[in-house]
Amino acid sequence: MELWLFIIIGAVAIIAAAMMLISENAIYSALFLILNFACIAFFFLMLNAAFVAMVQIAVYAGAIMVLFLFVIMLLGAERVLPEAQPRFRWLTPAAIILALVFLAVSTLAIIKGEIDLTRPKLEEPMVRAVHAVDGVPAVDVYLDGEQVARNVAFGEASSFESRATGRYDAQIFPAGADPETDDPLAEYPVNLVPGVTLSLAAIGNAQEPELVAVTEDLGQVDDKDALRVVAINALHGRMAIDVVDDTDSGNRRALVENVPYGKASDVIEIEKDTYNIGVYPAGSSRTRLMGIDDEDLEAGTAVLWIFTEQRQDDNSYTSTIVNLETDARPPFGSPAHVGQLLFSRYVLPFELVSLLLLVAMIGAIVLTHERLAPRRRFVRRLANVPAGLERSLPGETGD
Amino acid sequence: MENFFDLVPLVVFVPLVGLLINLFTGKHLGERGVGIVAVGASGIAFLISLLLWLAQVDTGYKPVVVDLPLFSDWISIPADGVEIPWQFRVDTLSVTMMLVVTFVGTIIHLYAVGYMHGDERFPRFFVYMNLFLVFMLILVTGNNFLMMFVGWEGVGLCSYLLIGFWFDKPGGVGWKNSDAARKAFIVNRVGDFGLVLGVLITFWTFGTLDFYKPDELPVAAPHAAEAAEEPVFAPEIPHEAEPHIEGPMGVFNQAEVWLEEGGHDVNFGMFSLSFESTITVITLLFLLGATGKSAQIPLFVWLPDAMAGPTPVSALIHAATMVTAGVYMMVRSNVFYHASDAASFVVALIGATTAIVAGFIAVGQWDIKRVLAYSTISQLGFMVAAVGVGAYAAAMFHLVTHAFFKALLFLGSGSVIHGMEHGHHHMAHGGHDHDDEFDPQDMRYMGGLRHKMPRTYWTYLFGTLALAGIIPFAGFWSKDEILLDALKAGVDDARLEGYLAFVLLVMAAAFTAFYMWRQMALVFYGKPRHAAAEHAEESSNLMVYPLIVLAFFSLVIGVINVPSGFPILGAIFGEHEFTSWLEHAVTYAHAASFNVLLASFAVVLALVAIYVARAIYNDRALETLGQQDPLELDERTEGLFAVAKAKLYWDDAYFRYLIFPYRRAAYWLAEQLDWRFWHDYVHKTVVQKNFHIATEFLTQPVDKGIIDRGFNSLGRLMQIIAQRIRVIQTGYVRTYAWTVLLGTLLVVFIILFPVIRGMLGL
Amino acid sequence: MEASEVSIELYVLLSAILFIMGTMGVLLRRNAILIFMSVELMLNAANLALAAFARQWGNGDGHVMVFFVMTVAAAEVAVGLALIVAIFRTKKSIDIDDLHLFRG
Amino acid sequence: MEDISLVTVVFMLPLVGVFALLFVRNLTDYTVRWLTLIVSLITFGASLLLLRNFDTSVAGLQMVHQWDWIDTGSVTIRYYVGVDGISIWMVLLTTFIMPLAILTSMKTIHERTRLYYVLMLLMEWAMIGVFVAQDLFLFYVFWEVTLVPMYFLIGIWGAEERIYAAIKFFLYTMAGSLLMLLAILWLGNEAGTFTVPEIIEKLNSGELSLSASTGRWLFLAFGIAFAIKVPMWPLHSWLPDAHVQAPTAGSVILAGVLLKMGTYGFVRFNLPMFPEASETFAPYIAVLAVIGIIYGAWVSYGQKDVKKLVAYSSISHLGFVMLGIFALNSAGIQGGILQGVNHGISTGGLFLMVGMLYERRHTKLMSAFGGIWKAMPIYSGISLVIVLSSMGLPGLNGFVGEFTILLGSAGSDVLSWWFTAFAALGIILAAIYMLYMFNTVFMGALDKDENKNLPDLNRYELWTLIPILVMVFAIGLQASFFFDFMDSSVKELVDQVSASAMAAAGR
Repeated sequence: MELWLFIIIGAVAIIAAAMMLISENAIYSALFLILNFACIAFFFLMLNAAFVAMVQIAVYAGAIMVLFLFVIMLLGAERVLPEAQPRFRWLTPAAIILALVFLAVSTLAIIKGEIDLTRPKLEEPMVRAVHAVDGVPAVDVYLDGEQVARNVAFGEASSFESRATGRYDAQIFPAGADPETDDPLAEYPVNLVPGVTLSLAAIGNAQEPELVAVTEDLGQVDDKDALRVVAINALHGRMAIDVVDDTDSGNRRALVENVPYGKASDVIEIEKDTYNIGVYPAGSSRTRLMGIDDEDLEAGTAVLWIFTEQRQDDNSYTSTIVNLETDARPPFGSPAHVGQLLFSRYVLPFELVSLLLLVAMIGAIVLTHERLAPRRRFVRRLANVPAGLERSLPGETGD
Repeated sequence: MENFFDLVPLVVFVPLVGLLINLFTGKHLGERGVGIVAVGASGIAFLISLLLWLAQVDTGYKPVVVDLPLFSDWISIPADGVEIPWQFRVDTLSVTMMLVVTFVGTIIHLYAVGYMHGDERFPRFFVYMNLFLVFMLILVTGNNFLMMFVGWEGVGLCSYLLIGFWFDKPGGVGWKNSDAARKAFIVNRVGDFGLVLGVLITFWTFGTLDFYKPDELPVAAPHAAEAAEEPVFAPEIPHEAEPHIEGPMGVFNQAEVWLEEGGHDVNFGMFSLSFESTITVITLLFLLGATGKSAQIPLFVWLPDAMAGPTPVSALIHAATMVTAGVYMMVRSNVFYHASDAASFVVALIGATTAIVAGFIAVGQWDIKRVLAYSTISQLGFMVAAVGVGAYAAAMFHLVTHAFFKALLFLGSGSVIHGMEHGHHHMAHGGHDHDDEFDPQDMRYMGGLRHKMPRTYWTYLFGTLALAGIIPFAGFWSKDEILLDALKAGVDDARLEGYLAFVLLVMAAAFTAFYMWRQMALVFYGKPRHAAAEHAEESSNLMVYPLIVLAFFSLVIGVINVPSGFPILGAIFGEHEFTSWLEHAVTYAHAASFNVLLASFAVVLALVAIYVARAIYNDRALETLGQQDPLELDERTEGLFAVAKAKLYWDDAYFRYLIFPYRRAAYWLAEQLDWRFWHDYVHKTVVQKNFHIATEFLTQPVDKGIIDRGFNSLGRLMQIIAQRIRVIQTGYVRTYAWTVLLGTLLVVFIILFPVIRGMLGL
Repeated sequence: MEASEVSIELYVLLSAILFIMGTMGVLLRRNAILIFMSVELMLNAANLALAAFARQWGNGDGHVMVFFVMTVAAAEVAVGLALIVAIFRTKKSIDIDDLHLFRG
Repeated sequence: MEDISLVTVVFMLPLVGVFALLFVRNLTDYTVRWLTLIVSLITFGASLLLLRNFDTSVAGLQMVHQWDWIDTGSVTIRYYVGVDGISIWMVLLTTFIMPLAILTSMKTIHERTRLYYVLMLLMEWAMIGVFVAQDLFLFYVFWEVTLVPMYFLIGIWGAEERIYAAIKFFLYTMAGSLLMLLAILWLGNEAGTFTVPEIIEKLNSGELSLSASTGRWLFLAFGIAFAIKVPMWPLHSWLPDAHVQAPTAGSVILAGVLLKMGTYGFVRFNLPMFPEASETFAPYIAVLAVIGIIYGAWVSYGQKDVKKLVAYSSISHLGFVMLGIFALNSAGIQGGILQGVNHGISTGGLFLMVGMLYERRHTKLMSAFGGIWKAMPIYSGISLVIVLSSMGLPGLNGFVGEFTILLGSAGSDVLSWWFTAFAALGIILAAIYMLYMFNTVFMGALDKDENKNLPDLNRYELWTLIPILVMVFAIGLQASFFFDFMDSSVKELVDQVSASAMAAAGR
C-alpha cells in the first residue's frame, strides 16, 4: 500500500515539476512548484520526518513561493518575450543530453552502487551513576580512573555521560578520594557497547557496598502513553522481592517478581497513571516492606526504582525508595528530536544559519532600496590598460 | 678601656656628619655656625684619637681591628676568595697618623675660619676640609690596602677640589687654578695606577688584602708563624697548592712566613715569579703610587702648582698630611720594603734625589708659597729616603715633626699674604696708584714685615729654625735621625744607597737652611719694597693663635723621640719613646743611638748655610733688590739660578714630550682616524658606495634587463592565449550553468568510476 | 522503527529525477525568476535524498541538514529576488540573456 | 603551562601601559606623561619584589614561567622566561633607568607625546624581554624588537642628523643580528629545542656535541652580533651618531641598557654554550677590549662636544666590561656584570646632565661653557659625583666594578697580566678626559654672559638625578650586596666553562 502511495505521489511530483518547467506563464510555474513541494512534504512524512515536512509546507509552500508570486506580480514578469534571434540553439539539445547522461549515471549508481543499507549507526554508549550506598554521604564514580560523576549525594543520579565503547572497571570512591592512591568502595567491570545506556547504581552500606549496572532503554516508547520501569533490590535483608501495583487493594498485580538482592529487574512497560507501588518479600503478599503511594508516572519516561534502607542514629533502618525518572528519547524525526539535535550538536551551525538569514534579509532590503539602484549604465573601466590591448577593448558596452 | 677602640669609626663619621651639616644647611648657618660645626667636627675627631691613644697605652699597644657596624663587608666574591671588608685598624702607627691629622687639622680649621673670612663659598670650603679629614682618616685607619686606597684617592679628590677652590678668579687666574687642580689629580692618578697594580698582585699573591687579620700581631720572622697561630682559624689549605685561596694570615705576616720558608713561588693566572721578585715588583709599584701622592721624582710637578689653593689647604693637605700618605703607606708595608733590597735602593735613591733637587729648585723661587712647596717636596724626599734606608721609625718621626713646622710655615706665609693683601687694599683705597701686576705672594714686593707683623715673624722664625734643623727645634731631632740611619745603613750594612742617601740628604739639608733663610730675609728683613708691604698689618688673632700653638709644638715636639745616649733630655723624656711606641705596629722600626759628631756636623752645616744666606741677602742687597735676585746678578751663580728658577725645565719637558703629543694624538684620533676615516670614509665610501653600486647593477642590467623583460614577454604570451580563450566567457548565465553542469557530471563520473567499471566488467 | 516497503533507492531515484529537472530549468529557461524556482526544485530534490538517508540510518542529522538547506534556500531566495528586482529596475527586463556585461 | 610567575608580571606590565596609552581615548599629554611614569614605577616596584623573592643560593633560573609557543614536531619554541644571578641586575637596571628616562622627558618632549611614551614603554617591555627570555628564539625576537622603538625615538625626536643616525644604528645592529639568527636557527635545529638551559644541558650531557670548529663559528656568529651592540672596538662607529643624535632619554636608554644587551648576550649565551670557543677567543677579545679601553678614552679626550665625549667614554667603559667577562673567572664576570650596571647608572647620569645643559643652552660644545659651577651649584655638585663615579673614584660604584674586573683579569688563567697592566692605564686616561670635560664645563671663570644666569635644577631634574646618586653610593659602598645575587650563578657558569675546557684539553 505504501509503495503505491509512493508511486502515485512521485508521479504527481514529477509531473508538477515538468509543468513548472514548460509552462510559459511564470505564475503557473510557481503554482506547479508549490504542488511539487507539497508532494515532497508528503514524502517527508512518509520518511517519518514530521518536523521537516511541516517546515517544508510552512516555509517553502508558504513563505518562499508567496514571495515568488509576489515578485512576479510586482514586476509583471509573467512571461519573457521570445527573443528575435534566439541565441544558443545548441544549448537545448546539449542540456538535454547532459541531463539524460546524468540521470543514467545516477540511476546506475543507485542501482549498482552499494548504498550502505546496514541498520543505523548507534550513538556511543552513555553512563550515569546513582548513589544509594547507606552511610556514605556522597561518592565519586570512575571508569578506569576517569571520572564519570563527582560528589553524587545519596539518592541522586548524575547526568548521562557518553563514553567510548569498550570494557571498563567502574569504581566508586567516597567523594573527594584520589583514584590513584585510595581504595575504591566497590568495583564492577562494565562493557560499554554502542547504543547501550547504563546506570551504575551503587548500593549496599559503607561496609560492603556493591555496584549494580542497569541497562536502561531510553529509546522511544512505542505505545505513546506508556513508560518503562526498572527496579533494583537493595534491601539489606538480602531477600528477593516482588514489586506490586496495589493501586486498588482488590486486585494486586505484580509488576516484577522475585528480584534478588543487588539485582535489577527486567524492563517493564506500564500505562501512565497514578499508582500505589508496594514492595513485598518474594512470593508473600502479607508484609509490605515499603511503598510509594499516589505516584503518578508520566508517559514517555524511563523510571528507575532502587529499594534500599538507611540506618538512622538509633541504629534503626528506615526504608527508602530512590525514584529516578528520565525522559525517554523522543521519537525519531519528531520536532523534539530535531530540536534536541539543533540545540545540542548543531547549535553553532544553527546560529550561523540564522545569522545568515538575518543578513540575507537586511541585504534584500538594502538591495531593493531605491537609492541604491544605479541610474546610469555600466561603464567598463580598466586601470592602466596593458600596451597593445586597447583596440581589443570595446570602449563601453551595454548589450 | 678596650671598648674605646669601638669608637674608631667615629673618627671618620664625625667629620662626615660635620660636612653633611655644612653641605645642606651651610647657607643658613652663617660663617660662625659653619666654622663651629667644622672645627667642632675635627676637634671631636681629635678627642677620639686621643682616647684611642690612651686605650692603646692602656692595653699595652695591642693592635685592634674594628669592623664597621652594619655595613662591614664591602666587596665579596667567595668563588675567588675575594673578601674585602670595611675594617678599621687601631695600632700605634694609625693612631699616630690620626693624632697628627686631627690635631693639625683642627688647628688649621681654626686658622681657616679667620683666613677664609668673607669668602663667598665659605661653607663649601669647610665642607671640603671636613671631607678631606674623612678620607685622610679612612686612609690611615683602614685595615686593608683597598680601604687605604679609598682614602688615597679621596684625599686626591679633596686636593683637586681645594686647589681649584678659586676656580672663578677673574683674569685667567681661575683657569690657572682649575688647571692646577686637574694637574694634581691626573698626576696622582698616574701614581694610583701603580698602586692599583701593586694591590692586584698583592691580592693574588696573598689571597687577601688585609694588613693583619684580627688578633694578629705584627711580628718579625721567625715569630710571624706563631703570631699567626694566635688567631682562632688555623690554615686549612696549604698555600703552596693554592696561592689564590684566602690564607688565614694577613698580608705581612704571610710574607714573613714565606720569606722564612724561602723558595716560595707565586703563580696565579699567567703570572709566575719567585716570591722575592714578586715582592720587589709590588714594592716598586707601590713606590710609583708614593711618588705620586708624596710628590717625589718623577711625579712631584703637581705640588708647586697646588699652591694655587687657599693657604690653609696648602698647609693641611700639601704640607702636613695628605702628601705624607705615601710615606705612611710605605711605612705600613715596611715588611715588603725590608724584604726587597732592590726596591729599597730605588726608594732611597728617589727620596734623596728628590730632596736635593727640590731643595735646589726652592732657591730659585719668588713665590713665598712655592718656596715652601718645594721645601715640602724636599722634606718628603727625606722621609722617603729614610724608608729606603730602612729607617721607618725615623721616617714617621720626621713626618710628625714636619707636619707641625711645615704647617706652621704655611700658615705663617698665609698670614703674610693676608697682611700684604690687606696692605694692598688699604693702599688702593688710600688713593695710591692701583697697579695690577701686584702679586701678594711674590716675595719681591715684601720685606721688612718683621715690624709690621711681629707675631707672625716670630712664629715664622721658629718654623724656619725647625725646618733648618737647628737644635733643639723639632726638625733637628727627626732630620738628624734620618741622616744617622742613612749613614748606619751605609757603614754597618754596607749598603750603597746608605752612602748615597747620606751625601745627598746632607746637601739637601744645607740647601734647606739656605733657602729658608733667603725667604726669611726677603720677607721679614730689610725695608718694605712695595707700598702694600708698608701698609701690611698683623692678621687677626684667630689666625695668629694657631701659629703660636704650632710654633710651640715645632719647638718641643722633637722630644718624643730623643735618641738614646743624649744627655739630660734622654733622662727626662725617655729614649726612643716614639720608636718603641711604633714598634708595636711597624715590624722593622729600629732606633739609632745618638751620635754627637754627626749631630753637631748637621747643625753646624745648617748654621753655615744660614750664615751664607745672611751674607748674600744682607740689608744692602735687600735695599736694592729689584726684580732680580742677588744670585742672578752674580755671573757665577746666574746660570744655576736660572735653572732653579725654571724648575730644572721639568714641567716644560713633561709638556713638550708627554702632554702635547698626547693631546695632538687625541685630536688626530678623534677627528681624522675615528671620525673622518672610520666613521665617515669607511661608512660612506666603503659601505654605502659599494652598496649603491651593487644596487645599481641589480636594478639596471639584472632587474630591468632580464627579469623585467622576461616577465613582460610572459605577460604578452598570456595575453595572446587569453585572446583565444576569452570567447568562452560569453557573459550568458545559461552557458555558465551548462559548464557547471558539465563539471558536476565530470565529478560524478569520477566518483562513480569504480561502479561503472565494475558494471562494464572491466 | 519498522522497515518500510519503499526501499531507499526509489527515494533517491526520485530525488535524482527532480534534481535533473531542476537543472534543465536552470539551463533552458531565460526567465530569471523561473531559474530561481528551478534552483529551489533542485534543493528540494537534495532535501528529499537527505531525508531518505536519514531514515535509512536512523539518525537525525539528515533532518537537521534539510532544515539548514531550507533556511539557506530562504536566504538565497530573499537576496536573489531582491537582486532581480534591482536589475529589473535598471534593465526593465528579467531575461537573463539581457545580462551579459561580463563577456570577456 | 605553569602559573604566571612574577617575572612575567614584571615583563608584561609595560605592555599593559602601552595598551592603556593606545586604546584609551582623548588623553591629555599631561595624563599620558604621568600614566607612563606611574606604569614604569609600578614595573620598578614589581622588579623589586623580584629581588625580594630571589634565592641567592640557587644557581639556576628562578621564577621560571614557560609554555610552548610554537611547536613543530621537530623543534619547539617556548615562551620561557626566568631570572638568575646573571640577568636579575640587568632587569633591575632596565626598570630603574626607565622611570628616569621618562621623568627627564617630562619637560622636554612636547610634540607627539603619546607616540613618544608608547615607544618608551614598548622599549622597556622589549628590553626586559631580552633579559628574561631563556629561549633563543624568544630572545631574538625581543632583541630585534628593541631596535624599532629606539629607531623611532632617534629618528623623530633626535637632533639635526637624526635620520642618518637612526638608519645607521638600525642597519649596523641588524646586520650583526642576522648572523645570530642563522646561528640560532642552526643550533635550534641541531638541538631540537631553542631553550637555552636545555641546549646547555644537552651539550654537557654530550647528547648534542659541536665540533671545535662549529663551536667557533657559532661563537663568532653570536659574538659579532653582540660585539656590535656592545660596541667593541672597532665596530663602534654607529655609537657616536646614535648617542649624540638621540634625545636625552634615548641616549640614556642606549647607554644604560641597550649596550648591556651585548655584554649580557656574551655571558648568557656565548660562555655557557661555546665554552671551548670562549677559551680560544678570550685573548683576542681581551685585546680588542683593552684597545677599546685605551682608544675610547683617548678619543673622548679629543672631543669638543660634551655628548660625544660621553658617548666615546662608553666605548672605554664597555671595554672594561668585556675584559672582565673574558677573564672567565668569577671576579671578572661578576665585575663585568656589575660594571655594566654601573655604566648604565653613571653614563646614564652623564647623559642626563648633558641633556639638562643642552635644554638650557641649546649647545653641547664644551667651549661654550666654563664656570658653570658658579651659576648652577647644585647641578654641578651632582654632576661632579657622577663624573667621579664614571672615572672610578673609590667608594663610588665605578671603582668597585673596575677594580673587580682588573682583579679578575689579573688572576685570569686565559689572559696574560699585560692585559691588566694596559687596562689599568684606562684609570689614568679616564681621569684625563673626564677632568678635561669637568674643568672646561664646570670650572674656570664664568666668563660667558649667556652662562651667567642659567637657572639651577628644577624639581623634575633634581628627582631624576637623586636616584642615580643613591645608586652610585649604594653600589660603591656595599657592592657585596649586589655581588651576592650573582655569586652562585656565575660560579656555576665559570665551573662549567673551565670543566669543558678541561675536557677539550683532554681530547
